[in-house]
Order: sequence, then structure tokens, then C-alpha cells
Amino acid sequence: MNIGVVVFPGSNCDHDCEHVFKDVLGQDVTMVWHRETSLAGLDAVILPGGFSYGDYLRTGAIARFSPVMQAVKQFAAGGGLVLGICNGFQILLEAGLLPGAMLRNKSLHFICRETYVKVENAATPFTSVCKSGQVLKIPIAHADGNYYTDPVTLAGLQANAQVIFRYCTADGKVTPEACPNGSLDNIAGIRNAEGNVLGMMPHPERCAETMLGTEDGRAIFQSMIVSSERKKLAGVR
Amino acid sequence: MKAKIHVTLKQGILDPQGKAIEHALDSLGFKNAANVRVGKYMELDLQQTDKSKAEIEVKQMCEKLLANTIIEEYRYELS
Amino acid sequence: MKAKIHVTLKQGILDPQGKAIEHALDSLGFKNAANVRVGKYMELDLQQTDKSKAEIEVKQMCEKLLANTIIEEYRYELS
Amino acid sequence: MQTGMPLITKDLIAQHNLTGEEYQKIIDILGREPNLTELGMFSVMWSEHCSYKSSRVHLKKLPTTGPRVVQGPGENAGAVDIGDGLCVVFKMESHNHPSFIEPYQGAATGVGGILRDIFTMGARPIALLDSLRFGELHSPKNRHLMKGVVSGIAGYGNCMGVPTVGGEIVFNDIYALNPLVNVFCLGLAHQDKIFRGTAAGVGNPVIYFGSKTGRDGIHGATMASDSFDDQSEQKRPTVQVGDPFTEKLLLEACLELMERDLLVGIQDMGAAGLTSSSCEMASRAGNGIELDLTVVPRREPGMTPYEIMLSESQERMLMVAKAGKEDECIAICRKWDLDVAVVGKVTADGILRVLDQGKIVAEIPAKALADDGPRYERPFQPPAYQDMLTNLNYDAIQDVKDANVALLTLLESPTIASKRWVYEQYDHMVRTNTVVRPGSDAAVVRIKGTKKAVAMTVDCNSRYCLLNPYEGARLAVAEAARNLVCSGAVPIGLTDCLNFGNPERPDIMWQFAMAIEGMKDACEHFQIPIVSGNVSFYNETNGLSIYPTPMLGMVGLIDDAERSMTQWFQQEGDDIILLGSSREDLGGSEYLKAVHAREQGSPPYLNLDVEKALHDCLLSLIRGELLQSAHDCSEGGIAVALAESCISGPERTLGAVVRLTRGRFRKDAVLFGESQSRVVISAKPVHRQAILGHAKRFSVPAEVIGSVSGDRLIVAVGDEGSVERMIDQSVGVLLERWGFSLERALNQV
Ligand SMILES: Nc1ncnc2c1ncn2[C@@H]1O[C@H](COP(=O)(O)OP(=O)(O)O)[C@@H](O)[C@H]1O
Ligand SMILES: [Mg+2]
Repeated sequence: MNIGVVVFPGSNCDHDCEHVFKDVLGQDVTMVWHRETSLAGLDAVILPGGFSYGDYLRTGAIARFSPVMQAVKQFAAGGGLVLGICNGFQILLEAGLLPGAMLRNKSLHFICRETYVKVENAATPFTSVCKSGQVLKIPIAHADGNYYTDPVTLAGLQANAQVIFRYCTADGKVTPEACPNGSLDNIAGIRNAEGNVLGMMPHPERCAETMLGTEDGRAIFQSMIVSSERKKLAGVR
Repeated sequence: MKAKIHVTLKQGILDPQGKAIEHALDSLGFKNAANVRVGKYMELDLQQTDKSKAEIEVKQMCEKLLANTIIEEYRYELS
Repeated sequence: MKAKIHVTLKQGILDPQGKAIEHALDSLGFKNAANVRVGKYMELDLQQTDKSKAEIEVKQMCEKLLANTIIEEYRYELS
Repeated sequence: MQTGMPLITKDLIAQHNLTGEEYQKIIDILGREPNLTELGMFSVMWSEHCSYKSSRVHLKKLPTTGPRVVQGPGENAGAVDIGDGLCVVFKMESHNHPSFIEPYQGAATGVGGILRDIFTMGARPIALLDSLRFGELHSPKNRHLMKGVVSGIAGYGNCMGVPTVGGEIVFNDIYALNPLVNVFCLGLAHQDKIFRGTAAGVGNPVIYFGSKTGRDGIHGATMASDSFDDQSEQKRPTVQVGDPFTEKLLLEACLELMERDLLVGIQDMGAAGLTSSSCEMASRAGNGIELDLTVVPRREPGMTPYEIMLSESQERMLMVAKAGKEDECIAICRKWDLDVAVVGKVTADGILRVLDQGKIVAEIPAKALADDGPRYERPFQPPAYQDMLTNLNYDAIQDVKDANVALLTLLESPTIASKRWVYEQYDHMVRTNTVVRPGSDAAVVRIKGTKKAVAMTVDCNSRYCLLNPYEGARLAVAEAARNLVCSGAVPIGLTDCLNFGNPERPDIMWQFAMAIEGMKDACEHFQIPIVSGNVSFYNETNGLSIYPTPMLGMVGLIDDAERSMTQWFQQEGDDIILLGSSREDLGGSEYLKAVHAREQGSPPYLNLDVEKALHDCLLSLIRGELLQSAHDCSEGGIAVALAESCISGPERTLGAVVRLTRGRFRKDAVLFGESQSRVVISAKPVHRQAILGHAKRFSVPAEVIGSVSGDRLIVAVGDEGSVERMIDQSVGVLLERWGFSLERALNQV
């Protein structure tokens, strides 16, 4: 699988994503500079975490205008897999590829810690190797992860099973206390209506090796690999 | 021409920063303050002498970049 | 009584946000915009009907909490 | 020479913190009177902060060499070999004064400065640690300072994508008007690709890049060399605002420039900005530099040469490129959206010559500015009160009655309490290398592409240093090394940040001189070279000095990252073993302060041979995979060490049942005394004999003192026949008191 990792000025989890795909999972990785306008040849694209443009003004607000975002939109429209992690999620929201917006964490602080998230929908290209209801331990690191959307959109997200991850307790209970940032409905990750664009605040790339705590984050990347292989097989036939 | 732009959270959207400030004011003894809301204020110079053209430009800037209209509203003055 | 408070960076102090926004506006094609400065805007309700007392209170709030007077300056209106 | 400049008056000289003799020396060097720009340049370069005029004679004594040393002091940072063609580049810096004036920006720009020191050397920064000192948290001002500093460090470090993996914080009212903000940074570089700040090659272009120059921070260096008084508020316009986004671009641009064969030398513009970077690079190469200020990118109109040469605007760099490579350098800077300009060239005459609009505005021998500053052998002598501090009548202090209460008091005291509130605001996982996160004795960061990891810690018990600066410094070295060894690392190098009061006072100079001696002796004994450092004098306000605080940042190497060790108990039923022996060491302890409100006595006894044997023994136990956990005894003694081993694990808590022998000692000394060279380890019972055998071979006392068990911490003290259960507390309560104490203290109204 050939994964593109977009590098915005201020991205800082780009190398981490590259490391997981290349060194841990043995895939091909292409680093995509934000000024590029084509994503031809890639099987999936990752918008990594970090502070694109310093997160000045609003998180993701300036990055969404990078030339590469036009290409990302086309790529997504053509059914390509797009994963936005943390700042990447924020950029997808600002770009309108996913619905909603991010507010400041309820505590107003940056928070870096382990969280548990429940896989609400395992029938997606990003979660296919998980079981529905499975609890993953994945760390967060952000100051603006307090997801918000209007009630109508929220109802739509729920009705279409677009909420993919919710913050929960270690044993899978979705409680207000388990939500680290005040996010609406404990939302930690959502997908678009078509199902090929996922945004999530937790950082799966930070927990894909036992030495770093857990391997839970691998599930997401492995699902992407499985999905892309299936697609290729289907294409050959 | 100078543009002065205010971007604030829409009514009804929780403003954690405003809440925190209200709390802090309270603990500093300012018991009279309530409904604190925090927003952004931006100033910029426009090389544009035609007011109606300037207006269009500033509106576009706000819609496109300066405000996120899902959660924020904006207003501006030109002078 | 309602207080509207503007907090802005003092002249000469670097405004990284303003700089980044200016750059972004430029690359979006808004070539006319210059000298972007970003500040804070706050609104609050005061349970105080005496304007001159309100004035004193708001000034104190700004000095003590709302503005960082080392790098910022503030102004306010009461209505 | 420029006309219309003010005459150099006595007042002007004094305002620049230059003495009459120093001014005379300037005249001798120039052969004439300086103009204002030149006076400014001399004043910043000859300030204490830049010239080390009071400390140099002492710093020379420190051991700085060793087989692993790739770069010792004198460059932007030190570098130590870790094998595989790699080296770690590290340094620590203070930003105390700016952080007192504006805590968020002061701390943020402190992080920015130390990061630049690391990446100018060609190293990618991979870890930050912060060492903080504040007054006690009952004062709103201190809470404000702490919140501001922590969010400033978070704001800058997080944005840069460099994990802040550890640190330490101590609260003491002596720091109320003079908080300390020391930041340590470590980077990774290829040994053959280390860059230095040198302006070699006459004719080579000198290129400015980064942010534009503004009027900020003018006189920052002289400010850092001055005491505070009630007038300091007036100096406020010198506050600088950090721009971590630009710094991130600067970092990536630098590393890209260095990957190609474009540069001769490079240096960041830190204190004293364009002046220091240009004259230091020229001086190191024995050359001169000619600068044209006309083309220097500026943020504000109307800046004078004086202001441009002295500005301390952040996020700026100066590089000397290979001739003909200008365009490539400029292209890379533009790619990263940085301001860039060729501002001068390297000359052969050794002169730093500054032009503005075609006129020469300054002309000074570079070496005179950079290296020939004044040097003082300041008089030193112990203060009259020293004996009062150490003479403590222990008979007047009642032995502990309720050890449960004393333990909770200690666990809850902010100095000992969990620092989770702080490190959760720091991204400590970015770059996916953090094998041991904050919360254990040392942070461990793996080196991708190898099996190795580096461990890092920052340590200094400044109360020990107050009571006996020589012993205090030795103890700091020992504790830092012990913390590394507890994580499974061999100490390989050290950096320091020496925070002291006013060096013109003989008692302060005595503290300084003694601390240097102590560091020297301990480092020589352990063979740990000091490869970089920083001195921060004048940490006094209205005549009151801080405790002498020679902060140490120590780095260790772990050959196999899989074998790094943590401090918390792992499993029910494991043996708990104490390595090392206890004495009656109550002097200067946290217990005396927290429970008896005394900061007196002699600091604990330290024997360097005993300490070294402990390190060797512990390392061999960890390498032999015999241990489950290892935690050193420091503040709060063995009782606190045991409690922390029970409750500091990120996953869960475990209880312990322990018996300590008492001998002829006071009970409080047994529980809370801070005897050195002790480590609490836990291990599976099957390894008990092997461990005890090991310890014997290394001549390290070892005793099984209990086992990991249940959900209470139970500690009995006594000898056969007279055993008293002194601590019996549920781990839940311990965790509650220790874990949330900082939040409680900070959120109080
Ligand atoms: N300012 C800080 N920033 C980040 N981590 C910190 C800070 N202060 C303390 N810590 C972390 O908390 C833990 C306990 O610190 P400390 O009590 O100083 O350890 P020790 O006594 O072993 O040196 C360590 O892992 C340390 O890195
Ligand atoms: Mg320790």
C-alpha cells in the first residue's frame, strides 16, 4: 500500500505516521508537501497531527487553504481513503470534508494522556479489524478537541452510524467523566457520509508498538491496509 | 481604509473561555460580572478607497477565513 | 449595564497571529490587506447602574485579569 | 563615524552597566572613544550573561573531557557519542528574569532559545525537560507565575513537536520574587554532521534568516545580569513574544540546509542578537565580519543601528554559507516562508564592521567583543550565618508521633506531590520515542533505528546547597546519576544551569565556588563530563538571594531500550529490597521543612565510592533482568519512596508490607531521613538469592524489607521484640493526597 502523508508547515506528527507505516507495518510512504496539487498513485492519504500554521486564528483554519487540500478533496470525492488525526481532523472540519467544528477543551488546557475509545462502528475501512464495541487505549494530545455540531447534524451523524469512536472508560462505558475535553456526545472520531474520510482526535500512531505502551492504534492502520488490498483485488478481477 | 472585525461565538454555543474568566472574576471579588463572552478582534489596513468594494472584500475574508460560521458570527466596521 | 472590552497587543510587540493571518489572506488573493493585528474582544453584563462605579470596576478587571498590561493595552465602552 | 550621536557620558556608561575600568578598557581596545552603537555592543557582550566574567575562572575547573565527548563547552551546546555514528547534543538554559516579568512569554521564549541552541548544531531536538522553582502556592502571585510558566512551556514545546518528557519543580518562598525557569533540551545528530558557529573562509557570505528584527528585548542580556528592584517594572517593554510556528519553520529549514553541503557555520541569535552571533562566529574563526544593516529584515520603521545590533527578537539565525551557495540557501529559506537576506561577508581583518546606508556605524575587533571581556576573580568568603544554618539541635525536635499524618503531609506537599497537572499539559509523546513517560525517576526516549535509548533527568536539591554548597553540589550529581541508573542507564554526560545570587557579594561567590568544587569532585569520581552549561547570576530581589541552585541535567545511555526500568511496583507478591544503608540523616530534609518548618542542619552524608558501587550493582541487576522496579530514595526518604512505588504507576496502585530496622536511630529519621545511596527495588521472589548475591559482590548492603501486597501501605519500624507499626494507610488515600494536591493548591481561591 502506498500512503501519502501530507506535510503542512507546522505539522509535527508527520514523521510519526511515516514511521508507523514504513518501519512498523512495512508499507510505502510518500511525504506530500502542502504545495503539491496531485495525489496520483496513492492508496490513502493521512493528514497528520501538529500545529499547522501554528494553529493561529483557529486550528486548521489556514491549512485548509493549502494547495494540497484541493487535491485531497478530489481524492476523497473519488473514494480514496483519507484519515485526519488530531490537527488533521481539525483541518478536515475546517475544509468541510467532515461536519462540525472544534472548540477549546473544557479545561482550557492542552491535555496529553491515555484515553479509552469505544469502536462504535466496525464496518468501516478504518475499523474493519476491530469488533464493534471494542475498547482501544489511544492517547490524546490537544487543546482544541471539544467537538461541536448543531443538533440536526448530530442526529444525522448518529442515524448514519458516522460516529466511529467515543471516549469511554476502560471497560467501555460512555460516561461524561470519561470524556477528556467536553466533546459533544463523547465524540472522538467521525466519518463522512460516504465512509471514506475519517477524522479522529486520539493519536493511533503513538500506540502501535508495545514499547510505547500499547499496540491498540495499529488496528486503524491495519484496517486501512486490508481495505486497500481488497480494493486492489477487486480491481484486478 | 481600516477594517475592524469582531468574531464571536454564536449565541447558544458554550464559551469555556468566557466561563473561566467569569469564574476568575468572581474569585477576584468582582461579583457583579455575568455572561462573559470572549471573542476575537482584528484590525487590518485595506488598500482600497472604494467603501463598497472594501465591504465586499472584508465580508469575503470573514466568510472564508476569519470566522468559522458553524460556531462563530462576525461583524465589521470600515473607516 | 454592558461592558465591551478590547484588548490588543501594544505597539511594537510581535503579533505572530496577525502575521500568519496576513500571509494567509495574501495567498488567498486578498493582496490589499496589510498590518493585520489580532486582539481579544470581551463582553460582559454588570449588575451596576452607576456608570462611574461601573467604569472603575471594569478598569480594575482589565488591569487585574482581562489584559496582560505588560504586553497588552485595553479600552472599554459601557452601555 | 555617525554624527548626531549623544556624547558618551558617565550616566550613559552606568546605564549600560559598565564600570569605569571596563569603559577604559574599551577605549584602550578601540584607541578612541566608542560611539553609542559600539557602547551598546560592548555592554551586552561584556555583560555577565554573555561574558561569564565572574564565573569563568571557576568554570575552568570542571571536567569536560572523556572518550565520548564530541563537543565540550564553548559551542552552542555539548555533544556526546552514543555509538552507531550518532551523538546526543544537549544543553540547559535559564529564563528566570523574563519569566518573572511575563511568565507565559518568558518561559515560552526560554524554550525557543534552548531549542535553537540544539538545532543550530545540526541536531534534531527530541526531548525537553523543565526545572522550575516558585514560591509557595498559597500566594496568588505564585500560582499565577506557575500557571503562566507551565502554559508557556507547553505552548511553545507542543507547537514545535518536541516532547517535554520530564522535569522537576520545587516550591519555596525564597523563590517568590525570583522564580527559576530552566529548560533542558536534547537533540540527536550524526557525529560527522555537527555544525559549529564559525565564520571561516574569507569572502563567504553571511546570511540572516528567520523572523524580522523588531525593537523587542533590547537589553535583555544586560537585564539578565542585573538584580531586580522595585523599578524593574519600568524595564517591561523588553518583553519578547515567542512565535513557535516560525521556530518550527526555522528548525526544518536549518535541518534541510544542513543536509546539503551549503554551510560553513551557523549560530542562533540569542542574547545580544546580531551582535553576539556575528562577533562570536568571527572570533572562533579568527576572522572578521562586515555587516550591512540596510538589508536586515525589519518589523518596524526607523530602527537605529543601535537597536538593530542589540535587538533580541526571537526566531532568528545567522549562517555563513559557502561562497556561491547563497541562492540555494535563500531558496530553502523561502520554501519555509522565512525572511532571508545576505547581510554581509567574512573578512580577514578580524574586525566586526557594521555599515548602515553606506556609513560605518561600528568597528570593533571581533575577538575583543567576544572573548576579551573583563574577567574577575571576585572575592569569596562564607557568610556569617552559615554556622547558624547547620547547627541544629535535634534534641529540641520531637520525634514523630503520628507517622501516618507525617507521610500524608509530605505526599501532599507540592514539592513531593505528583506533577501530573504539569506534565499532562506537555505533549510528552510526540515523535513516538517516549518509552518511560514523566512520572518515573528518569525519562527514557528510544533512538529509532537502533536498540538504544537515552535517559534524562534534571535534579538539584537547593536546600542542601544552601546548607553546604560543596556537599549540595556533590549530592545533586549523585542524585541525578542515581535517577538515571534506576532507569537502567549509564550516565554519559552532564549539562548545568547555575542559578545564584549577586556574584559581587563574597558570600554568594563562596556558594558558587564551593558548588563548582563539589560538582567537579563528583563528576570526576563518576567520570561524567560536563559538556555544556549556563550561568545565571543576580537572582536576587531587594537584596534577598535565592538558595544556590546549581541545576543539573544528566544524560544516560541504555543499550537495550526494552530493558529500561520504572519506579512503580509491578506485581503482588514481589519482594521489596532496600539497596544501601540508612543513617540518621534528617538535616535539610523535606520532612523537617514540611512537618517542623525548619530548613536547617547538615545535608545528608555522601560517600562517592559507596554511591558508585550502588550504581554498578543496580545496573548489573537491571541488565540481568532480575528487577521489576527501582526507585531511589530522595526527598521524603524511604517512606515516600515506598509510597510512590505503590501509587505512581500509570495503570494501577499496589500495596506493600514492609519492616524497617531501627537500630539506635530516631524513628522519623528511619522513615523520612534522606540518607543517600539508597534504592528501593522490587523483584520476583525467585530472584531473591541472585540479587542478594549480586549485591554482596558489589559490596552493596541489601536487605529484603517486605513484599508487594494488598491495598495498604504498611510500614513497621523496629528490631526483634520491639516492632511498631508506624504507617498503615490505604493506597487509595495516599493516591488521593499525592495525586491531586497540585490541582487543589492551584485552584484554591
Ligand atoms: N516540571 C516538570 N515537567 C515535567 N515533568 C515533571 C516536572 N516536574 C516533575 N516531573 C516529573 O515527575 C516525576 C517526579 O519528579 P521528581 O519528584 O522531581 O523526581 P525525582 O525525585 O526522582 O528526581 C518525574 O518523572 C519528573 O520527570
Ligand atoms: Mg528519583
